Amino acid sequence: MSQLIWDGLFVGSFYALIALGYSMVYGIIKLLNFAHGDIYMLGAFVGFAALTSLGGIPASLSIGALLVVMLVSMLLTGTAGVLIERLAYRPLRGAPRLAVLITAVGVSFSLEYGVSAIAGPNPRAFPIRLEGNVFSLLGARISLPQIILMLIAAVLMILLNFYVQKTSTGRAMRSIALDRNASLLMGINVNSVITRTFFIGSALAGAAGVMAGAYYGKIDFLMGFIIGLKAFTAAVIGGIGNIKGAMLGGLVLGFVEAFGAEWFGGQWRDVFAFAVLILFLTLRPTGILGERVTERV
Amino acid sequence: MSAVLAVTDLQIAFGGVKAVDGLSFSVQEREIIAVIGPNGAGKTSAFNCITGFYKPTAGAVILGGKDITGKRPADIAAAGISRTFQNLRLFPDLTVLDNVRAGMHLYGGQNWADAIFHTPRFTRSEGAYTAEAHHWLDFVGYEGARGVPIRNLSYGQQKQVEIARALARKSGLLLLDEPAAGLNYAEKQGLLSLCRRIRDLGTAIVLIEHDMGLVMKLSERIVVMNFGRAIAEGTPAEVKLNQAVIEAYLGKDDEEVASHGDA
Amino acid sequence: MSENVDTTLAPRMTRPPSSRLSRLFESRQLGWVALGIAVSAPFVIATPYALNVMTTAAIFVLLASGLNIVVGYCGLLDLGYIAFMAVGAYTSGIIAKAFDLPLIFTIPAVLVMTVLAGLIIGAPTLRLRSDYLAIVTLGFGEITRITANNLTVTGGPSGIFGIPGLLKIGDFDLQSPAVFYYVTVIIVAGFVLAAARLGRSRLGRAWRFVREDEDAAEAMGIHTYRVKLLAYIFGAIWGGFGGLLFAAHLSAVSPQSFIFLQSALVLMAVVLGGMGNMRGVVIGALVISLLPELLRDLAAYRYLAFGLLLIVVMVFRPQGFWPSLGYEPERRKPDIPDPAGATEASR
Amino acid sequence: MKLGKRSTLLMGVATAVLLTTAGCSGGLLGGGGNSTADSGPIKLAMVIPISGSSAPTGAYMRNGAQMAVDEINKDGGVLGGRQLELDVEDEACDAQQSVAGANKAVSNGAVVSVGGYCSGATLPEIPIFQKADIPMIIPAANSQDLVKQNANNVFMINGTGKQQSTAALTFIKKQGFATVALVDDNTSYSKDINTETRSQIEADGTVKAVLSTSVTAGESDYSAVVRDIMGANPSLVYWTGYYQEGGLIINQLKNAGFAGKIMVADGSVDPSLAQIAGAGAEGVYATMTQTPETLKGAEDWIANYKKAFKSDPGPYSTQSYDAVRLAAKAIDDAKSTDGKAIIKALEAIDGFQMFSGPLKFTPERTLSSGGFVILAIKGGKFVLEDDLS
Repeated sequence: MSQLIWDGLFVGSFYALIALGYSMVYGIIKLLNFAHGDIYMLGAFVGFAALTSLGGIPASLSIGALLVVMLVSMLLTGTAGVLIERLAYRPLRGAPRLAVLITAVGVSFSLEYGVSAIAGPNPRAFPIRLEGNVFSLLGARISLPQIILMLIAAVLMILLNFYVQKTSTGRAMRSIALDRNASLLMGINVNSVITRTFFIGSALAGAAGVMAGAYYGKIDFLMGFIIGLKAFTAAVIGGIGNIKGAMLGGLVLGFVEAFGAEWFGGQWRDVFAFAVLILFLTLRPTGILGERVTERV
Repeated sequence: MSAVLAVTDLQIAFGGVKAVDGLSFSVQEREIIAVIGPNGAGKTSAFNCITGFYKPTAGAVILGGKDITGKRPADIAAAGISRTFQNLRLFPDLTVLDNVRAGMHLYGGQNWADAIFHTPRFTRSEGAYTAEAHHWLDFVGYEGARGVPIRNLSYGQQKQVEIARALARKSGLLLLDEPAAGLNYAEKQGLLSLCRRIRDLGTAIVLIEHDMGLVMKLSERIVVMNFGRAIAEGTPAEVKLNQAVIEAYLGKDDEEVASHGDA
Repeated sequence: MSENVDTTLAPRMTRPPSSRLSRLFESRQLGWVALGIAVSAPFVIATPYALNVMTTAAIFVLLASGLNIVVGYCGLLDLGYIAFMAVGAYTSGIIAKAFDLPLIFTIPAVLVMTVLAGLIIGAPTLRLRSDYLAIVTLGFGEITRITANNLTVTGGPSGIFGIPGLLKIGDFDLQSPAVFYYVTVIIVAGFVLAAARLGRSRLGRAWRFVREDEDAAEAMGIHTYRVKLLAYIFGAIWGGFGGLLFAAHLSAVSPQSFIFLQSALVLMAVVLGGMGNMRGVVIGALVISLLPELLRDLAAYRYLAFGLLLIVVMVFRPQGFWPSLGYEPERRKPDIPDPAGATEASR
Repeated sequence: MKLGKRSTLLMGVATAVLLTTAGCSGGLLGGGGNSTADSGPIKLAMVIPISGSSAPTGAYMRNGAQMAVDEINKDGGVLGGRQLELDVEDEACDAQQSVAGANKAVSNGAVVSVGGYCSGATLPEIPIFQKADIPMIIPAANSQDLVKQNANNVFMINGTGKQQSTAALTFIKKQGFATVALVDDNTSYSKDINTETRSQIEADGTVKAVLSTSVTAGESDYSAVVRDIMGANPSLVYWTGYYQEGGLIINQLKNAGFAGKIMVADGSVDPSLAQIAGAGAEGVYATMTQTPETLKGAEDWIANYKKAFKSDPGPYSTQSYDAVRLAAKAIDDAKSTDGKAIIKALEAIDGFQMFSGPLKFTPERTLSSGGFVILAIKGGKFVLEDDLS
């Protein structure tokens, strides 16, 4: 039982990191960035490329190397996110949702098969691996790498929360989320805030990608698809557009999924997760923390 | 004369704000009523409550003796209310004729099987749709091209098409939300006579309008709203002299009178 | 919904076509020309491979025309459309194999099951906002595939194989490649025609009204939810028949054929061809399904190219390569005297 | 697209005419047909994954087959001087693409098919080749479903799932593992071995299958199955899926502190398995047919392969090599490129020497002995552990 909870929490923290980007972008420009999961994949491959070009790294340095590579990867995926917004989404601002969504599918495809064309379609083994002791806590087996990764995730989320709550950019983000036109009138540089949002969201996903590579050891060009869907589910569960909701949603989904897999068997895990998504969207589309919004005619 | 529409004690709140707060009025057959009031008085919200786009938190809307409170817009439209929107809500990519045909959806006359097999029924009903669309465009005095998308039309033409679409619904009650906004003098005169001709078809009209000149000339009764409720009701002449109206509506801001009184 | 409807999906062409070429493209005979080409193609090349590729392409056209009803006409983004094909393929395959029936007799069951699938997927989701709908349909698509992969009745991961052919009367076997190709072409042509005709009917207009402005459509008395559900059900039926033909064509059905990629490919056909315009969609489907066969060596790059194309099209030509025209002929029929009263009784 | 009544009628007549001509004569449309010409090169179809996630194996197979083709051609070809030619078509492990590929090969006039890796993609090829009377010598795909088709043109020269399960059980009993957990990746091939092994274990009775479950391929986190395994605490985990997920599961099992042994099936025998699994891969067993590396006396063959393709041979290189040699032998025996004659010749073959030993087909047209051995990972590489003889 406690093993179940722990496993759920661990996977959930990955979902949460990715869900944050989904949620932030959605909150600000009401865009469902379908390609967000692929940014996570891109992050893993950037990390892979960086580590491979560095050559062999002694195991003792692996955590340090991991942090450095993670930073590099965050920078690059953040930039990629900004570029994507610039080239694919910005020209379509104000266009019908259908057009933007289709574009997002196109971006997702381009990323997946672009990486596949460059790095090859085969799964790659990640060059460094976090190894560490396993110890038992309240009946759950917990490994050191898990603790390290969860700590990193927690630090990133706390930093993000601080950024959004305390800085002027964060305030601008929140005000745009409430009313873009009014924010424009208030002299907020909406474009620059959107750019930053994309950078931060993508960087977080990129970090998650490197972490997944280092922990699981295998990366492939389609790894972002399912987890992107799951992250979206997490964002919806928490209340899309709500940053704390995304974190909460990630953990909740990890949890719910772990239990679902336990009850119905591992092969039904995704079915269970999507069923939860559909249930939430139909019964409580605003999620756990979201507010009910009346749409005006 | 019997009441086509009776609104009693209508209320709706967004968050803590009561946009409509106990509005009551009724519309008789073949009557033209204007709802006026300062911006934010709750006129459009009231329209949206009546037509089902908002669910009123309290109150009742009775249409021809039938309670339609809180029903969905399509059902209310079918029950016999037709409306236009404050900011044009046409189908911009579709042709003028198709837009008017939208108003005829409830005529039926064909089903999907007719459409797939092009039965005589289908050909007949399509012919009738088209003829009728032309008829209503003629009726509103629309003179532009009819096979082109709406987005190519001038604003005034679009307003005409929207009214034609609403008329094609052939309901006993027509709600017009600021039909004169953005029209020039000649167009406003056209609107004036159009409204009278619509009334002569046997349709009652409720219009929200800021153009006082138009309102005074056109309407038989005026409902004045402020802060979500009717503060006065009566003939144009009565309303003009009503102290409460002058205070609420005209009193504080003389410019408002000036800018709206020029039609 | 309160956002300004400044749509970029608008057709740019607003006047009747002037050049002879574009007149040809819009002429009513074009469907016949296309059918003629499809019918005569095997006289030019009739290797089993060519027939196989052409049959696959024809089935793909059917799928695209079905998705066009949902996405093109009604504006509902369905990212799990292939699920309907899976339902059709599995239904016909399972029944035909279990009772050793020719596939043609499974048509009623396919109809029932696909309509049910349309209802099950559509009913809870069609009240959602468009972007949620996209994700939820994707989720349903995956659920369908995973379920097919995990159940025994669907044959699990290896699926169903050895499915009987469409029909065999004496020596006349509908399953022989050339005959099957013609059968497919005729069925597909029928469905494409039906979809195009639906698009130009009262229901088709209602779909477009819903796509353009749901509130205004409601105000016209259109039950948007019901109309959307109908679009879904029609799309499902089209997809189901695609599945039936697919099962007949391959004689095998496996979950691998119903991955998200396939849904995305059908969507691309619709988008590239021109959402809402059946002719454009047919061309789009042919391009998407035939091009990779012609460029088999560039397989690694084709999805990348598709993805980039999708972005480029959406940014620069969102109406697709062959959009539906924004105009209609302005014929008036003076012989109908006073239409105002003519249809009064019809309500 | 509005149709007039007259044109509809016209169309109907035209189609009816066309259909009858097509149905009766077949000549009008069957121009392409099988070209079993009496001269020129003889084509061997090879429908294998060239793209997609199984692409690397496809390359190993193509190289192995090409090597045999080159050798035979150098020695004077078949049927007294006719050259062999390999017609490789991509199937990407997808039914639709494999059908297209098979049809293309038939159109190109192939005489024998020597491909087939993914069972799910190979299954729908059978009716196509069968209709064209083309024998299929399947070097890799080995699902029991292929056997169940009972098609007279299907010859499987890889051990079947059943034989692999038998080998697994033999080894399990030999090593004295008392409890076994069976995990597959929900693909056709993998599930086949799982169910087969389980039923053999149950029939045998000495060993206990404490867990038999599936995971979803393509994920990263397999903590659910790891939990199940830890809960069941078997002395051996038998993973019957492919290497991508296999590597992850081995790694996650080891990280969770799993103390038992792990064995994988032939789909996981790939150098990447050890890379993905990390340190935990050491000592992992595998049920596998002989590979050149584990075969005594294959050094020359490996050297030749390396010289020709500048890379090491991989899984199914040898089987593909043997498939081509077998095809050539059958064509020579049949003294014809006629499919039916070649099928007869294949059925009659007895004692043809292959990597897996002397060949004689069972009535089911499978190997009489699977030739499965047990490999183990030592220093990151698969080496022979037990030849089960």
